[in-house]
Amino acid sequence: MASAAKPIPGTHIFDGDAAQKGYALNAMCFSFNHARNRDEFVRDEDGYCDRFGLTDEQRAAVRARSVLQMIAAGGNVYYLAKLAGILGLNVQDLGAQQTGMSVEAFRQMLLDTAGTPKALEAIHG
Amino acid sequence: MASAAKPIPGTHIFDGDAAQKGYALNAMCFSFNHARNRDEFVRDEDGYCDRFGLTDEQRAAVRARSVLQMIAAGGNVYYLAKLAGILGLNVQDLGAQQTGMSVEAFRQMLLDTAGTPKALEAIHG
Amino acid sequence: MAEVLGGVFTSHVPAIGGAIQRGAENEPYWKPFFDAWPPVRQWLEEQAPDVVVLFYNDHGLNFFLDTMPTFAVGAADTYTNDDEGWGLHPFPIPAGHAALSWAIIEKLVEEEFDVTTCQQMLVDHAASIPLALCWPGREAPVRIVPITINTVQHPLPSAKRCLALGRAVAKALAEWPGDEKIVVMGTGGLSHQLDGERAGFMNPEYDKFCMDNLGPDPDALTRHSVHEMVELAGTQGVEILNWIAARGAMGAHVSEVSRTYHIPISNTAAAVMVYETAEATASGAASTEKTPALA
Amino acid sequence: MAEVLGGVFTSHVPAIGGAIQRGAENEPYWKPFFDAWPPVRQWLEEQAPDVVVLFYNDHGLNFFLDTMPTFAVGAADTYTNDDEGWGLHPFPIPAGHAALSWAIIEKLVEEEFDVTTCQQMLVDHAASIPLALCWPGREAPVRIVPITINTVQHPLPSAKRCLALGRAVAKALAEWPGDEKIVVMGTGGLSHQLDGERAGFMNPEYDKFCMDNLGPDPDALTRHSVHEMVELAGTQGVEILNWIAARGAMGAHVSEVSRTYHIPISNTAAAVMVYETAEATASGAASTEKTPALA
Ligand SMILES: [Fe+3]
Ligand SMILES: [Fe+3]
Repeated sequence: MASAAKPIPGTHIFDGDAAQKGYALNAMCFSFNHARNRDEFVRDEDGYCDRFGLTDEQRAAVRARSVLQMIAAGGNVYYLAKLAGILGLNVQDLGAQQTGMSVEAFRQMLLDTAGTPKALEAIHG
Repeated sequence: MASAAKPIPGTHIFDGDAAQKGYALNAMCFSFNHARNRDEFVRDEDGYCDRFGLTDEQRAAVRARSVLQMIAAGGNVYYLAKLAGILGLNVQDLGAQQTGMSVEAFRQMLLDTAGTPKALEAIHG
Repeated sequence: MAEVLGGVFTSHVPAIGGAIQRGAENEPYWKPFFDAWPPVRQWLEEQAPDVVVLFYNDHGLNFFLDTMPTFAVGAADTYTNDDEGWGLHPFPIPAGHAALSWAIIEKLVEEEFDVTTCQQMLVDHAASIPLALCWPGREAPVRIVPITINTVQHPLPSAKRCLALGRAVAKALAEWPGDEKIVVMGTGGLSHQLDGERAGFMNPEYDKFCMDNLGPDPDALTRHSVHEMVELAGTQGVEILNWIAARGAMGAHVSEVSRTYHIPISNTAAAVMVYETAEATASGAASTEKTPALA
Repeated sequence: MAEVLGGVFTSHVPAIGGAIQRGAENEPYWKPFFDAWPPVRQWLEEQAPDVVVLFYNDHGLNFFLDTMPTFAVGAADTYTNDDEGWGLHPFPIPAGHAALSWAIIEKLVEEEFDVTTCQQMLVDHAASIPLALCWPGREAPVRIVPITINTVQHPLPSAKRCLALGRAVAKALAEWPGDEKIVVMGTGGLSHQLDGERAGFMNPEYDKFCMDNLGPDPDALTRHSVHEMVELAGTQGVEILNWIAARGAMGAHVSEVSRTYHIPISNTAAAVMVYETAEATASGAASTEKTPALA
C-alpha cells in the first residue's frame, strides 16, 4: 500500500507495494546468507535468478548491477547488501552509484558532513 | 512461566515452561507434516528421535505411546496429533487413553454430553 | 464502496475434512452437522461475496514454536493448503487479495497492533475446511485475507484484544476504496479439549452463552480471561478467540441468520452460525427470516 | 530484587565488526569511534550486569518477508550469530535467559503487545557487534534477552508504540523476582540512508535532538511519525526506534554517563551513549561524573 504521506526526494519507502513487487529478488538475496548459495550465484547467475523466479525487471537490474533499478524493482537494501557483498561493493560504492558520484566524491561528502556547524555542535556539545 | 492462576483439574496449560521443555519433541512432531519424515520415523524410530535430540523423558513417553507422559514432557497436542496420525490413533483414541476409559466408553461419554439438559437447551434453543 | 455483508462462523475439526473427502456427509453420525450447510450456502449464493477475511488459528502447518506470532496477517495473492500429517488431502485454496491485506496491515499497525506479515503462508484445515463447507467440491469463488491468532502457546491474546483486532480490521474494511462484497469468517471451537485427563470435556452452557451473545453483545465474551476460557471451554475451546475477532470485523450491529449446534463431532461441540449486517439485509431477498429460529 | 542499572546505546554498522576483526581500532578512520568505548567498558565493569535486554532490528539473518514480525522476543537459552553474506566472521553470543524472556513475554501480552515469540533465533550484527564492543575479544559475561523491532518493511511500529513496548518491558523487569543486575541495550542509527538518490544523507541536528532528549524526555522523540523520522533520519535512521524502546525499558529517570557522536562510520552518523538509573548511581563508585560533559 503506497504511503499517502508526501514523498521524500531520493527516498523509496519499502512498503507493502514494494515488498510484494520485490519478493523474488529479496528472497534470492536472503539466500545469500549461505556461502554455497553465493558460490552458486557466481557460478551460474542466470540459473540462480531462474530458480528464484526473478521478474524481467529484476533480472535486468541485477544484470546491470544497478542498485536504483533493483530498488525500483522492489529490492530492499538490507537484502540487496548481501548481493552487493558478492559483487565486492560496500555501502560507499552503493552510495556513489546511486548518487551518480565517484566513490571518492561520495566519501568526501560523508566526511564533509562532519564539518557542518550542526555536526560540530552535535559532536562537541 | 507457570501460570499464577488456579490449576484446572486434568488440564495442562501449554505455556512458556512447557514450550521450552517440549521443544525437541514438538519439533519432531512438526516435522511429520512431511510424508518422508513420517516414513523415516516408522523405519527408524530411535534414530529419528536422536536426530531431534529428544530428552530421555520424551523418548520414554514416545516409546510408551503415552500421551499424558508426552504432555508431561512438554508435548503440545496440536503437534502430538501428527505423531498420533502415524500411530493410527484418532482423537477419541487419545481421549480414551488419557482418561483411562475404553474407546467405546469415551465415545459414549461424548454422545452422552449431547443428552444433558444444558446441551439440549443449546441444541434446540 | 466495499460492503461487509456478514459472517460465517464454524467449527473446523479435521474429521470434518475426512468426512467430506470420504463422501460421508449423509452418514447418521455426520448428517446433523452437514445439514447446517445448505442454508449457509444459499445465503452465500445470494450475497455473492468477492472476498473472505478469514480468522483462524494455525495448528502447526505454517507456524512452529521457533517463530510463533500472536497475530499474523497473510499478504499474498496465492496460498496453499498442505499435508498436515494425518491423512487429509490438501483442499484447493482460492487466491489471496494482497492489496486488501496490506490495507488491513497498514490500519492494524496504525492502531497499534503488532502483527506479523506473511507474504508466504500455508493455510491449514482451519481455513480449508470452512471454505470447503461453504463452497463444496470446488475452489471457493472468492479471494481471501487469512488472519491467524495464536491459540496454541500461552500467553494467548485476551478475548478483549482479539475483539479489538477485529474492530480495527472493520475500520480498514470501511476505509477500503474497492467495491468488493466482503464476508468474514471465524473458525474453531466450540468447547473441546483434546489433551489431559479432562480430554473429552465440552460445555454446552458456555457455548450457548457464546452463541447467544456473540451477535448482540460480543463484549460479553471478553469478560473471561483466557485462563477462565480454558476452564469453561477446554484447552482447544479457546479457539472461540477466532470467532470473537471475526465478529469484531463485522461492525457494531448484526442479525443472526442461522445457527446449528451439534454434539459431538469428533471430541468437539460443533457449531455453525451466520450473521448478517444491515448492508446484507438491505440488499434484499436473502434474509426473509431475520429473527433466528433458535435464539 | 532485580535492578535495572542503565543502558548502553550504540550504532551497529557492519563495518565496525570488520574493523574489530581486522584489528583496525587505532587506524585514524576508526579511532574516534573506538575511543568512545573504554569508559563504557569501565562502567560495565563497575556495574557488573548479569543480563542484557537487547533491542535491535534484524537485517535479514533470522527474519525474511515470508514471516515478518513487528516485535519478536527471543525465548531461548542459546542464540548464535551467523554468516550474513558480507564477510564478517560470526561473533560469540552469550547464553540466553529464557526464564526472564518468558516473564517479559507474559507481561507484554498482558499489556496488549502482540509479540512473536522465538524459541530459536539467529541474532545478527545489530546484536553481536554491540556486545563485542562492550566486552571485546570474548563472549560477553552476561545472559541476554533479544527483542527485535521491524525497521525493514513498512508499516513500522510508531515511536510511541516502541516507547510503550519498552515501558511494558520495564514493568516486567520490575516484577521479576530474581536478583539479577540488568542493563538494557538499544542499537542502530543514528541518521543514515543507504538506498536511493539521497544515499549518504545524515542529519546531525536531528541526531542531537534525539541524544539530548532520549534521557530526560523520551516522549519528545515520539512526536514524529515514522514517515517524518525517515525524512529526518534517513531510511535506516529509523533504527532509532530500537533506542527508544530500550530507553522505555529503563524506567522514568536516568542520567547520562557518556556520549560520543562521530561522522562518518561507513555511511552512518555513529553514536555511543550510556545512561544509568538511580539504582546504579546509588550503587556507588561508578559514576563520579553524573553530568554529561557534552550535553
Ligand atoms: Fe482447531
Ligand atoms: Fe542497521
